[in-house]
Amino acid sequence: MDFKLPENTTMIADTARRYLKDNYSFDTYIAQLNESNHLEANRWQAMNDLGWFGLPFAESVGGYGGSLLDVCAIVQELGAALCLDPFVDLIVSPGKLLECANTPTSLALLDRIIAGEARVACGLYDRHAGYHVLNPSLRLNGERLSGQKHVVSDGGVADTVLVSAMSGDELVIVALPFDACGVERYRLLDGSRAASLTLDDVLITDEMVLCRGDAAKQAVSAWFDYLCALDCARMYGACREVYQATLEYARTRKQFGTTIGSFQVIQHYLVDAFIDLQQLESMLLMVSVKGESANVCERGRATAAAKAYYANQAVGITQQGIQIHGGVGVTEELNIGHYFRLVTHASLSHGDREHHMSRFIQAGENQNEVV
Amino acid sequence: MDFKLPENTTMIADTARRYLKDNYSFDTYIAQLNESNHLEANRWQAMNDLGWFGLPFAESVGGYGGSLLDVCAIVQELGAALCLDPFVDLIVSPGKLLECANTPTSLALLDRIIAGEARVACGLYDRHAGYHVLNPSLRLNGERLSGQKHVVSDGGVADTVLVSAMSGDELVIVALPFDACGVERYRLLDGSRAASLTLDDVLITDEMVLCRGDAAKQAVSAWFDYLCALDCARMYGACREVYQATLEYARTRKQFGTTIGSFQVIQHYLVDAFIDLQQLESMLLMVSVKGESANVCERGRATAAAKAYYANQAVGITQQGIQIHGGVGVTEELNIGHYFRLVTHASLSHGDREHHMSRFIQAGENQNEVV
Amino acid sequence: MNLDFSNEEKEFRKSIRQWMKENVPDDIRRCTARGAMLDKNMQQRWERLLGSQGWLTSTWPEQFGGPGWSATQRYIFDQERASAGAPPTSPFGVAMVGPVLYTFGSEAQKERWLPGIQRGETLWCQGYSEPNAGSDLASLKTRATRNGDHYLVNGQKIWTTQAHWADMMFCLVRTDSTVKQQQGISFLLIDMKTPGLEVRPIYSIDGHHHLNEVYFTDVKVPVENLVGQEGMGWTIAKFLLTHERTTIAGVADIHYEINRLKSAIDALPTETDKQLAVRRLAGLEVDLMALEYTNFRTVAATDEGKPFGPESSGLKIKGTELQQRVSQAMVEIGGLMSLPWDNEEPIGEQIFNQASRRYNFLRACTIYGGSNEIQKNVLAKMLLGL
Amino acid sequence: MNLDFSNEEKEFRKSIRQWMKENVPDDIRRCTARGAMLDKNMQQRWERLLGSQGWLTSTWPEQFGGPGWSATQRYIFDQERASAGAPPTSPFGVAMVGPVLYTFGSEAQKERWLPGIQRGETLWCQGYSEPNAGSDLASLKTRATRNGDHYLVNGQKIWTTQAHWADMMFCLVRTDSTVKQQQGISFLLIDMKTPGLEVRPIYSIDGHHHLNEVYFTDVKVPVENLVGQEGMGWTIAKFLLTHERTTIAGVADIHYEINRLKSAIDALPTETDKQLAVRRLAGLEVDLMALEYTNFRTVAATDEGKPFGPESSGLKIKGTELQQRVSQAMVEIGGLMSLPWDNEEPIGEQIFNQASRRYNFLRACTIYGGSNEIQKNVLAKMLLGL
Repeated sequence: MDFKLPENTTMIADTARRYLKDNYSFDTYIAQLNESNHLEANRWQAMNDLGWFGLPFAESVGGYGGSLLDVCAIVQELGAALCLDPFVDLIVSPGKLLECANTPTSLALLDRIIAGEARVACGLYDRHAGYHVLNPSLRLNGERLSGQKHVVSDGGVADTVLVSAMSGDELVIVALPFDACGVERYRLLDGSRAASLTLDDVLITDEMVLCRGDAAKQAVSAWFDYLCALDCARMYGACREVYQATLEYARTRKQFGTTIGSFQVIQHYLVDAFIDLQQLESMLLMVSVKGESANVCERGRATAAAKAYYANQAVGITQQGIQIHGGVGVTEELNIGHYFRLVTHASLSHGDREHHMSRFIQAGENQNEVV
Repeated sequence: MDFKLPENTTMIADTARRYLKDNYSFDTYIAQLNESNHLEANRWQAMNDLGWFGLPFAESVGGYGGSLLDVCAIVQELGAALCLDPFVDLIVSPGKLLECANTPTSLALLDRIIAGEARVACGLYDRHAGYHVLNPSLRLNGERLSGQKHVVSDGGVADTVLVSAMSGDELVIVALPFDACGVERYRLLDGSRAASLTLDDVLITDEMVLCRGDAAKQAVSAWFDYLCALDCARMYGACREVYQATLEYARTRKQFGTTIGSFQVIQHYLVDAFIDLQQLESMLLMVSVKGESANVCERGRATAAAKAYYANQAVGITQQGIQIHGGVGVTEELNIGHYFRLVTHASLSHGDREHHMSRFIQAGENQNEVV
Repeated sequence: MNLDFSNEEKEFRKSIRQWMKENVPDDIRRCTARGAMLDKNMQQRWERLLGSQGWLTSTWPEQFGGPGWSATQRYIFDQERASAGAPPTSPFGVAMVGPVLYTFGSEAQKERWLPGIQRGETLWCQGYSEPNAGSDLASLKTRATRNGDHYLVNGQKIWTTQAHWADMMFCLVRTDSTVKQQQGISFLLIDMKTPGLEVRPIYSIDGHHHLNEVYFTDVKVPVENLVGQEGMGWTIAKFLLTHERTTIAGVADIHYEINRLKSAIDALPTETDKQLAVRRLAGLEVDLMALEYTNFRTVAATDEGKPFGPESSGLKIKGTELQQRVSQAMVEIGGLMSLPWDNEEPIGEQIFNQASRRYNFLRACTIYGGSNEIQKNVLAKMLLGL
Repeated sequence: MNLDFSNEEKEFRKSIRQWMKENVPDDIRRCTARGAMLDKNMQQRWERLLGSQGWLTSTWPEQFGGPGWSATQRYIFDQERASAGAPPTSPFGVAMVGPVLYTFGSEAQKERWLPGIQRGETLWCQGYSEPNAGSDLASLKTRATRNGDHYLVNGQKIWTTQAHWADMMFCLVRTDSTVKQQQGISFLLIDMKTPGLEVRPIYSIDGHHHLNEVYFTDVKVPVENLVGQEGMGWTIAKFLLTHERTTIAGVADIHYEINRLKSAIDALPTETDKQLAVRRLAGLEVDLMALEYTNFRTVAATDEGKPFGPESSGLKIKGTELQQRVSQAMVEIGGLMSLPWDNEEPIGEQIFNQASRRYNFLRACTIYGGSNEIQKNVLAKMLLGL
C-alpha cells in the first residue's frame, strides 16, 4: 500500500491552493455570495488555463485523463477557500454524466464543456424522489416530458440542463434548454446558486435523449458515486481550515486571564478534532481511489461509508469549531459559520447519513452474494 | 402536579434503606454471589415482617394495597445495596402476574406467596421469542406442553413456575412444578440466580392453566410494564450510589499532586452525571406512577420511554463511573463494577433499548388513533 | 405524588387555549409554523397583545403588576402559547431588567420603567458582553465616569441582541477601576437615542440580523439611571443569573418543533425514509420527556416556595442541546428539501424550507447567556465544593 | 497512491492464511470463537508455536531474531491471525521488555533473555503501576537499595497483568529519592520466584483473574539485572510509550468481533430485531473502516521509515473506544442471550454467552496503558505547543 499522493496530484493541489490564495479571499467569497451569477469571467478563464476543465475526463473523450484523486485535490482546496465558482456544478458534474453516458451526442456536448463553451447543469434530483436518483419523478410520456426538478446547481448561469426521467420503467437522460422549463432561481445553504425547474409537456426530440435503460442507470450510478467523493473532498478542505482556525483561536484567545487553550476541556475538544480530522483524511484518500473503481459494488460501498462517516464527524468538527469560538463563531463576519453551512450542505447533497447507511448495508449484502 | 413522595412511601423507603444498611453490606453481597440459594432465611423473614410480601398487591386480593411507587422505593434501595435477595423474582414478579390473571386458582397461589409459603418464579421468556412476551415459543398441544424457557429468575430455589405458552393462537399461562421440567441453573450477569427449563411433553391438567386468551395477554402486558418500572427503580438506586462514590473519589483521589476532581474534564463528567441522574430520577417518578396506569396505552408509552432512556443514560453513568475510578473500577473488589453489571443487566431484562423504542413508536401511533 | 394538573389548572389551561385560538394573529401563527423569524412589528404586536391582558409579565409579583399566577400556571401558559404557534417573548424587559428594577430600583425608577415593560411598549436590550469580555464578563472595560448629574459612558458592547429594535439598554459599566474587578461594576439604564451611541449590525449565520455592536462615545446618562449603588453591578448580574425561569429548558417550544417535524414525515420519499425518521424522532421525544419531567419538578418546587438549585443550569444545558439536536434532525430529515436558502416557494414541506436557517441560528443557544462549558464549570464548583 | 497490497504481499498473505488454517490448534480456535479467555496453557502453546516459526517477535530487527518483515507484512500477519480465530500474543515480553533489552541492555542481558522471549518460553509481566501511582507513574515508591552485588527491593506493584503466569517481571523502582522524581527511577528485571516476592490475585469484573498485586519484602535482585544505568528507568519507560506498534488500534480483532456478531444476527427473534442489529453493525463497520485506513497509513509510513507521530495515540483512543462499542453492541443485540453468566449450555448463539464477560473485561481498555484522558492530555500538549 502506498498513501503518498502521486507527484502530479500534489502539483495540482499546490497549484490550486496557491491560485486560490492569490485570487480568492474571504472577502471575495462574501461578495460572490450576493451575486446571482457565480461564474466570474477572470477566474473561470484562469481555471480553464490551469487545465481544470479537461482534467476530470479520460483522454479518449478529449479530457486530460486526471484521476478522481486529482479532482478531489482541487475540490478540497475549493472547499478550504469557501470558493463558490461553479467548477463542480458546471464542469465536473455534467461532464462526468456525459462521459458515463458515452454516446456521440453526449460526448459532443462534453467536448464543448471541456472547451469552456457550454454551460450545462445536472438536474437529477427532485424532492419527491429524494436521494433515490434511479427513480426520478419526472415522466417522459411519448415525446412529452413533465414534472419537476429541484436543487439544480447551476451557478445561476446554465443554459442547458441534463435531466433524468422515467419513461415507463426505463430511466432516461435528456439534455434540454433551461428556457424550455419554468425556472425559479435561488441560493442554497452553502451559498451556491441553484434552480427549480417545472416542465409542462415539454417536447423532447430523439436527439435530446442521451441514453436510456441500463446504460442510463449505470451512468447515473457512476456519476452519483463520483459526486459523493467530491462532497467528501469539499468537506475535508473545510474541516481542515476549521480545525486550524480553532487551534489558533484556542492558542491566542484570552479569557479569565489565560488562553482558552489552557482549559482541559477545550484541549480535549481539540484533540478529538485532530484525531477525527486524521480519520476524515483517511476516508477521503480511500474514497478518492475507490470512488471510481470498476467494481461497482466496491465503489458504492466506499462512497456510502465515506459519506456516512463525514455526515457524522465532519459536521461534528464544524459544530465544535463554532462552540469554541463562542459568539463570533455564529456571525457572518467570521468564516467558521460559513464552513459549518458548507459542511452541512455537502453532508446532505447526494445523500444524507441514513441514505448512505442503507446503501452501505445493501452493498455488503450484494458483496456477500457476489464474492 | 406534586412530586413529593407520599409520607407512606417515604417511610417505606427509609425503612428499606435502614434495614439494608444494617443487614446487607458489600461483603454480604460478595458472599451471596457465590451461593446457589439466594433466599437467606433471616432476611427473608425480616422482609416478610416488614410487610413487603403483601405490599405490592391490592387489598381485595389479600395484599396491603401498596402502589407501584412504594414497590419502586424498595427496589431502588435493593439496587443501591446490590442486594440479591429475590424479593422481586419470588414475590413481586409472580405475585403481580397472579394478581393480573385474577382467577380463583391464581389468587389462591398469590395468597400463599403473600403468606411467605410458596416459592414461585416467572418463566415468560425464551430466547426464540426474545422480548416478545405475547408470542412465546413454548407450545401447548392438547394436554402436552413442550419447549424451553430461559432466564427464569428464581433465586435458585423456586419449586413452582408460571410459564406462558401458545395454545394454537391463544396465549395461556400455566403454573407447574419446577421438577416437571429439565432444569439447568446458573448465575446471571447481575449475580442473581436463574434457570433454563426444558419441557418435553409435560402433562398439563386443566387446573394448572391459570388463564388464556385476552385475559392472559392483558395479564402479561400489565406484568411486563410493572416489571419495566422496577428495572428503572433498581437502576436508579445503583446509579445514585455510583454517582456519589465517584464524586467522593474525585474529591479525595490524588494524582499528579492534586485531587483528580480538580481536572476540568473530570469535573464536566461529574456535572454530566449529576444532570443525567436528575433526569433519571424524573423518569423514575414518572414511570412509578404511570407504570400502573389504567390507560394501557399511556402505561406502555411510559414504560417504553423510561426503559429506553435508562438503557442510554443509566448505562452511561456507570461506564463513566468506572472510567473515573480507573484500575480499581474494573475489579471485583470495588462495588462500581458490580453496579455496572447490575445496570447492564437491568437495561436488558424486560426489553432492551431498541425493543422499547419500537414500543414507544407503536404507543404513539395507537394514541393518535385512539385519542 | 400526582402527575396531573389540578382541576383548576385544567380550567386555566382550557381558558388560555381558547384565548390563544381566538387571539394569536394569523400572520404570526403562519410565520411560526413556517419556522421563520418574526419581524419587529410582529414581535411587538404580540407582546402588546399579551401586555393588554396583563400576561406579558406573568413572572412578576402581583404588587408590581404580575397576574398572580403560580409557576404551574406560567408553565401551562407557556405550553399553550407554544402549541398555538405563538412566539416566546423577548426576555430583556420582562425577565431581566424588570425583576432588577423591582428588586433593586428606586421608587422613581419603578414608576418610570415598569409600566412600559408590563404593557410591552418599551423594548429593552442587554449591554453585558464586550469584545474581550465574553465568558469572562467581569473583565469588562466600558467605563462610566461621573460628571455632575450624569455619567459619561465610553466603550463598546457586543452581541447585543435586538439593540436595533430597543428603546433602552440595561448595561454593565465600570465606574471604578481601582478596586477588585467585580466591585467596580455598576448597572446603568441607557436611552438608545442618546447622542454618541451607535448601533452597528452583526449578521448571524442564519442570515438574519439579531445581534449588534454598540459603541459609546461620551454618552451622557443621567445619574438617576443608576440602579442601586455604584459598584452593585456584579451583585445585580449574579442575581439575574440565578433568577427563577420556569421555561428555561424550552420544553414547550421543543414540543412544538417535534410536532411540526412529525407532521412533515409523510412528505418523505420512501417508507424506509419515513421509518428512519420516525425512529429518530422517537429518540428525541424520549429525551424530551426526561427534560420535561425534570422541568415539571422544578415548577412544582417553585410553587412550594423551594429555592432553585443547580437543576436550573441542568435544564439550560440539556434544553439547549436538545433544541440543537431537534433542529439538526429537521434539517437532515428534510434532506434535499432543506438545501434551498432564499427561495420563495418551498420545495416540499414548508417547515424544511426554514429548517437550515433555524439550525444555524440555534448553534448560538449553547453559547449565549454563559456557554454550556461555563455552566458546567459553575455547577462543578457547587458539586465538588471547591 | 495504491490501496492494494503488492503481489508479494498478497503471496505472503496467502502463505500465512494457509499456515493459520493448518496450524491454529482447534481448541484455541474454538475458545476464541466462543469469545472466551484462553488459559495459560493455550496461550503459551500458541506463543511457542509462533516462536518455533520465528514469528512471535515479528517486530524485532533481524539482528536480534526478527523475521525481517515489513510493517505491512506484520499488519497482514495480524489480520490473518485474527481472522483465523487465533488470539493476540502477550505484549510484555515481545513488545516491551524485548525492545528495551536490545536497545538498552548489555550483551550479557541480550544473550540471557532474548532467546526465551523469542521462543515463547519465558513469560514476562510489567511492574509499573502502584496503588498511589496510577496515571501519575513518576510518583512510584517501590524502592531498590543497593547492597553489594544485589538490590533489595521493597514495596508494592498493582494491576500486574499475568503476574501469576510470569517467570520474570520488568519493573520500575526508585533507586534515588534525593533527586527529581523522574530521575530517581531505574529499570530492573526480577525473577518471580525470588523469596520475598508475593503475588496476590485481583479478580476483574469479567469474573476472571488477569490482574495481581505484587508485594516485595527484601527481594534480592542481582545488580546484573539492572538495565542501562541507575536513573535511566524513566527514559526507558518513555521509549516504550512511543515504541512503534502497528496493531495498537486492534483493527484485526475488531473485524473478527464484528464478523462473529454478523454471523449471529440470524438467531435474533424477529425481522425488525435483525434489521436494527444490521444497521447498528453497519455504523460500527463504517467507523472501523475509518480507523483501518488510518492504521494503513501509519503502517505505510512505517515502511517508508517515517517516525510515528501523535497518530499512534489517536489510534489507541479510537481503537479502544470502538472495541468497547462493539462489545456493548454484542451484549445489547444478544439481549436475553447475554444475561447468563456461568451456564454450561449457551441459550442461543455461543457468542452471546460470553459477550457480557467480554464487555466487562473491555471496560479496562480505555484505562490501562495510560487512560484515554491521559493520552489526550499528552496529545494536547503536542498540538497546542504548551
